[in-house]
Amino acid sequence: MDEERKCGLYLLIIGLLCTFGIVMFKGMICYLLYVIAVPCLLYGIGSYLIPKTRRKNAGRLPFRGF
Amino acid sequence: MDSSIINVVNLTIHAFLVGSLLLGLHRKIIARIQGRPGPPIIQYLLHTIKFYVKEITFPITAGNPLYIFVALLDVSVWLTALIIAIDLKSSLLIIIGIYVLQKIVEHGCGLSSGSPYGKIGGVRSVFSAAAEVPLFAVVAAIYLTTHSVLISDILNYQSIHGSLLFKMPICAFAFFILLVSKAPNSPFGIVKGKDIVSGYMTEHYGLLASIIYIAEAIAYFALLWIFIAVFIGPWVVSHPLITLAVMVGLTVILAFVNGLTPLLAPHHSVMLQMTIAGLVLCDVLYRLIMGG
Amino acid sequence: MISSIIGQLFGIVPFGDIVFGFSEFSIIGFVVALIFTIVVYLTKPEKQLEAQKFRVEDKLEVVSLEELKIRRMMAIVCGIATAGAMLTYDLFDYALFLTLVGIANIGIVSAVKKDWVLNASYQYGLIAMIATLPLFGSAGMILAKTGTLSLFELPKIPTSLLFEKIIFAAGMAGETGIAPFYASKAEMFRAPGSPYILMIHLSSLLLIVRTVEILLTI
Amino acid sequence: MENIIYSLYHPTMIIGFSVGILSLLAIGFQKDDLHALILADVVECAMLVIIAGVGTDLAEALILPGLVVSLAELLAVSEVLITRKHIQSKNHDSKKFKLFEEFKLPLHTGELKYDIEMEVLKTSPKFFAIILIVYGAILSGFTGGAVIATGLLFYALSQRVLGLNISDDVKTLWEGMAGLSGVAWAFWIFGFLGFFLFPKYWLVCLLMSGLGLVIKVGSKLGLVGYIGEVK
Repeated sequence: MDEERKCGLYLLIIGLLCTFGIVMFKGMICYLLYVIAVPCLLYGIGSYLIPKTRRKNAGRLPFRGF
Repeated sequence: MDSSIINVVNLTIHAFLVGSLLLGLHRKIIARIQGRPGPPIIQYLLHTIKFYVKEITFPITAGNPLYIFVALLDVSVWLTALIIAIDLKSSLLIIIGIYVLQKIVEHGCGLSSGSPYGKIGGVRSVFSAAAEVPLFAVVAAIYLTTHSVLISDILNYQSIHGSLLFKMPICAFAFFILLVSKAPNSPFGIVKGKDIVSGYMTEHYGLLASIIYIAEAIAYFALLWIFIAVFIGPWVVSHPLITLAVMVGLTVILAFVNGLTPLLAPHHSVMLQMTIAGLVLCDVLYRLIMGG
Repeated sequence: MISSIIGQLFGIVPFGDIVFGFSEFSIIGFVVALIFTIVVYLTKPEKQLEAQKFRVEDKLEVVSLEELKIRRMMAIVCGIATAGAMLTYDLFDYALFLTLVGIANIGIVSAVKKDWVLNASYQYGLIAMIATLPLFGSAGMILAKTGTLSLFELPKIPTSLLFEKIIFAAGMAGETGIAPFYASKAEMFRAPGSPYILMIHLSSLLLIVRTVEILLTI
Repeated sequence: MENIIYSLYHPTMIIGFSVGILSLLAIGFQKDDLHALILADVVECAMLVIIAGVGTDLAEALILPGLVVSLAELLAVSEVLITRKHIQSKNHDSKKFKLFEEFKLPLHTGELKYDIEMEVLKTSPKFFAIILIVYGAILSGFTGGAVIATGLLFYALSQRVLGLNISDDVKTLWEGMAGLSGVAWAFWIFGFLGFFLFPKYWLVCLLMSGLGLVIKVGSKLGLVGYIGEVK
């Protein structure tokens, strides 16, 4: 598993836990969990939709001489 | 589960769609001003969806997990703004805090990638923060007039005394400058100027760029809503269709302003914003001395 | 009175003299500062690509381990001080936290072995030292005028504190290095090591917002 | 009692702020880094003055944290200054100047930089030293001892800068005086005790303790100048 998907997995777990929390709790804490859950789920789901990188030198910035 | 959360989910999707379409409209109008046909209005939405399924790799120069975290923070920040402003109608001061966090996101995005262009974008975002944050002296003037900074209280005040736009034109102008700064292609947009490729977003591509696009659509909607609610009045925000119409009108104005002005040099931009902030401060002092 | 500015007040935690209060505003600030502190602790510093004079290639700059450790510690101190400043409801305490953040900001960049960065942090340090006079001075004058420093008691006292407020704002501007004093701090942001530099920026911006809240309250 | 505190409040404020503003002016004129740092510390002292103007127990409790914070800031900034100077000195390999370098004689440095053959360099240290010692003897007591020691130090240091050794006669005399200082110490103690035991003879006791103290302090402090000579 490459690093992008590993991060995605962690964030997906956090996002799902927060979603679970939103269902369980009531009041202010729901808003807080919602704010955390949405971006985590966005990245977590997205990281499994994106294709594997086809670059030769992954991670190298396309800059002069580097 | 709280039923209010369902409202918030509705609101988020609404904000994202409306914000994306307005940004598309903004781009279209600028293209027409420049004599081009321009992309379709849904282009911004298409961009967001297209980038969402594009590959990413972490640059080896990047500082992880800050590199991902700032992009996600951008979404969190503007979701918080939506909840605080539109759903809870709470303190305007928290909105300032959120706007300040937006600056942190720009700075962090730029610096965490290690790219020289991103670094310049990040440093410029620090510059512009120094000038844009004083613009929030507006809040002090509002407090002196309405004796509260809670958005619900401000709406109540306006329903009794009429809209604040005519009572404090200087403050409305200063807040409008904030809107101009946040809109794309703006004269104050030194952070994302084309002279530094894409500024802070240079190294955030693919999925991360898509997430930032989502956040910006929500941000555009939230800022327009706050401007309308604080300065125009409760009768506009009470009905979604009227709100939408006023937002379209504001977008047209913003597009004309941004389409007809060149990008300022960083120090000119900062100086101009500081001058306007100075005007607001004079206004605040005047209100203080005259006893609000 | 207070709740018209900071939203709902949830509770007060008195530690003897030092009173911590939890409101909508302070909780958001506290959580943000804490989350950033954790992220800064986890993040490794980025490697910067620097353009060079008279050369075609870019130079890759790597932060060494010993430089990293002390800076990370100072960044964490800065984060904790910021979180504390968000919660405290005592004016003098707040001023102390402000100064602590200033010291931590100097500490974050002082380990960088670059001439211009050190020069900028030295200039900033001078401004921060000078700014303690208006900051603590106005706190002292408010104490002399009203007899209390508690932010819950101050709004109830019907005395005009305009002069003290202006001095306090000037002290805050110097300590956090915003617009008029900005020239002293700008070069600090070019130092390598983004998470720590981010902490400088975050702490000063959060403190500005908190100061606005305090000045509106009292 | 309270009236005093009330009446002192406004003068204290004025003094605090004027000290602050004056040192800011001074920083404006003074471009040297170290001087700017010291003057900034003066501003912090003015801050303490203003807090002290409150004049209650709480003010005392506030001064201590204020002092600690300002000291921490001073330490941090001076550390930054030191690191910067260190880096600069590594970069430029700048020339270091020693004290009185331009007055050094060729027999000391080995090269004749300035053509100096001044009578006054040899005679004036002795003259100054004698004047200081005589004046110190007249003053007597602790202050007199310090003045004598200054004279001796001045003599020893200037001899060393000139590259000359102190003559053996003077050294012997010096050691004798240092030996005497133990006796002088006893004189001082007895004179001090005599104050309480025989109040009638106070003048004798005063002279005795003054004389004892002047010899003790003068000889002991003067020994500092002698350190470099010991092989």
